[in-house]
Amino acid sequence: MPDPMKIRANVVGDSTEVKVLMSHEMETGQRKDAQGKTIPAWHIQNVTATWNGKTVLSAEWGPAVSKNPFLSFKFKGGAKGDKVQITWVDNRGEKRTDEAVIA
Amino acid sequence: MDGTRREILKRGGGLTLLSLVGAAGWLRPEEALAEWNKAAFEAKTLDDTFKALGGSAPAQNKDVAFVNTPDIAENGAVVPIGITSSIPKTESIAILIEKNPNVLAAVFDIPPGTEPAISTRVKMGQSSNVYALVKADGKYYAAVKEIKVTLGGCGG
Amino acid sequence: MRFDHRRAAQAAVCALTFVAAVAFGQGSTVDEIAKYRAALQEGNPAELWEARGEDLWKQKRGPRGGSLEACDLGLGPGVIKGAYAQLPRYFADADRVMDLESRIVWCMGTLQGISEADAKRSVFGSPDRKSDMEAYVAYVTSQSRGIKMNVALAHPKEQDAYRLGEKIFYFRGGTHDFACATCHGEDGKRIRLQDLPNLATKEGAQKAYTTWPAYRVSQGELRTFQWRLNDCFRQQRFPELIFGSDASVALTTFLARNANGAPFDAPAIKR
Amino acid sequence: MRSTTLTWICAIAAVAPAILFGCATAPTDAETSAKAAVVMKASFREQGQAKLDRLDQDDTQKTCSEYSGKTLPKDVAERIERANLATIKWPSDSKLVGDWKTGEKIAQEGRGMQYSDDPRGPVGANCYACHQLAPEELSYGTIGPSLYRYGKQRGYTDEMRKYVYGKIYNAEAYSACTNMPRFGHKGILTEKQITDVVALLMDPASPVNK
Repeated sequence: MPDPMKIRANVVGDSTEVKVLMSHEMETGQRKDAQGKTIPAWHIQNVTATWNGKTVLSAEWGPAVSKNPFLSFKFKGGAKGDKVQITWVDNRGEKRTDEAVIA
Repeated sequence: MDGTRREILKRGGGLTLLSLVGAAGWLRPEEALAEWNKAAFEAKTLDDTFKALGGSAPAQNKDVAFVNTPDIAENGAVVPIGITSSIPKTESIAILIEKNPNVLAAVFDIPPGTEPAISTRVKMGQSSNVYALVKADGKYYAAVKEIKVTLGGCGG
Repeated sequence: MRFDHRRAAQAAVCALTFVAAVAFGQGSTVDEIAKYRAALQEGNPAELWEARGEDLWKQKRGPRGGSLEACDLGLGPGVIKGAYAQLPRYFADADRVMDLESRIVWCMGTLQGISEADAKRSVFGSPDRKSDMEAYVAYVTSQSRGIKMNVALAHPKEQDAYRLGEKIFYFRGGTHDFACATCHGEDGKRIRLQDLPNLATKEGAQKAYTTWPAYRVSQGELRTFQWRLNDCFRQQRFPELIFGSDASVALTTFLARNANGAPFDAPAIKR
Repeated sequence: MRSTTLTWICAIAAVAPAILFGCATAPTDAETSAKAAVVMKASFREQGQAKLDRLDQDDTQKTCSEYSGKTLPKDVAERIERANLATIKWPSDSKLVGDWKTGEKIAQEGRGMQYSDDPRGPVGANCYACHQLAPEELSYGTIGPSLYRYGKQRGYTDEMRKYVYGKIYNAEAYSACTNMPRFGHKGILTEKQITDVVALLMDPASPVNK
């Protein structure tokens, strides 16, 4: 079970600013282990953010996104108390969904 | 703008390619959890990446900008990248790193109502040009910035 | 015998430093690196460790099935707020001076029945093995953010530890004759382009001590102060510093006390 | 376990009985120094190529530790310099200046002698960690003085070449309690490597002298 994300969602003017930290190795597939064997790529492939069931951002990522990824974006609307939900899926099919209340 | 630097996207060819890679290409949000543009993420060169994303070399445009993106990264493992677009109908923003083994780092689909501005962090194996590629109303635009990668101190 | 390929790879990359720096004047290099550091502040993955640490802290674990919530970090059982800003300190139950990490090992023993050896088995995390200790430390230290460092040195054993720590700070040895003071004993020095705090002064110790633990972007891990000392000694060409050893606690006491008066500001994020 | 503890206590008792039995007053500086040496030994474990004997201080290390942050008395400084000067082995064929290109590589190389380093791997001098040398390298440290145009400014004389070789071989022979490692005396660099670093500083063709 992957570790939870850290999500912050704050009203800024007429928009909501979302900042997300995800716990993931984001292994490149370029590195070799002590025995000289290539360590297989292991990374988040898809990220989706929803607000009240509406998709406000979706992304495709390769292994060049940094370990323990950080993501920040803004969408119009959103009120204090609304929920923002983020889901990621990695190339092993592991998945994590977390939500935050807009502050 | 400098005419030699400004290469307008060949729309006809672009559309053909777009339909070819359509299934694995830039995705509708509801498909995003299932789909990933393998061809684009495995491309080794800028041109191949543009093609796999459904276009060709994009026009450079002042309305695509890097924000909070330093010229030098103290460590290549974490390079902060911020990109904004003020082009109407921006549909997506992609980050391309020319000298990485695989050029494409990330693609963000921007649905209506979401600001065309994202901020994230990428890995860079060495100093390189970084491209902010924006698709707006079916056309491609780009900004480019050189980022130097250095390492301070020795050991860790 | 152990040979760490990851570290060797890091060292090898060191040689690349000058390739990148060539195109820049010193001034612009320093300015741009300051911008880089500022951009990192926008989001610190150390928060992931803090959250995991808080969760683990409250879990019932070990053969005795206790949680660490009852751990006395010096301000009474269960008080975490501000505890780190007053460590290291003397604990009567253990009859010795302890830093945070030693105290957590102690509490894992008394409250959870986890042996000292088991508690110290995975104190520095790696990609294939996360460290609970680093998570605990991230959580506890985050609860002192903004609180001024206040290491009292009220107990004679705390005073002994401070004096001993000072001696260890100046202890020269190994193949290269290095002491901590070789790199951290003068103002305004740097190694390559890296600024070196003068830890013998109040200002230097304050700046350095209050920004550990830290998420190291070069390693993608949260590193504790015990790790910081361990890795400094590695680069000093010393043998390996034992986790929670008397020397490590004494040196921590010396540096923490020198930082007194400055607001604690960690877990931080560093290159 | 018990025997280890006993050995440890005995070691303290032998070195500084006052610490165990004279707790009423604060220990003297010398007592704290003695205790520090014992505590250091008990606080490290051997790892890779770094054995515990690296914590056994020789006279220079011990004396310089004691005088850290204090003024070094003239007679003590002279004693240290004399003893260290006697350790220098001059090249058998009197060839003091090697190849500056190899010297530059040695000056850049930061690895060697750490327990994490491959014992068969390269061992460098890491000069740039502390000194400015070739102007192309902007990532240099400032713990030591700038050595840019070292030979050009001082002259490419035999005397200077000999001094530079000696200084790299054992810096304590010229400046007691310097921060600089004793590269030859401690076996960090070979004689050949030292001559290459001498070349980096003293060859007119070296980028350091451009």
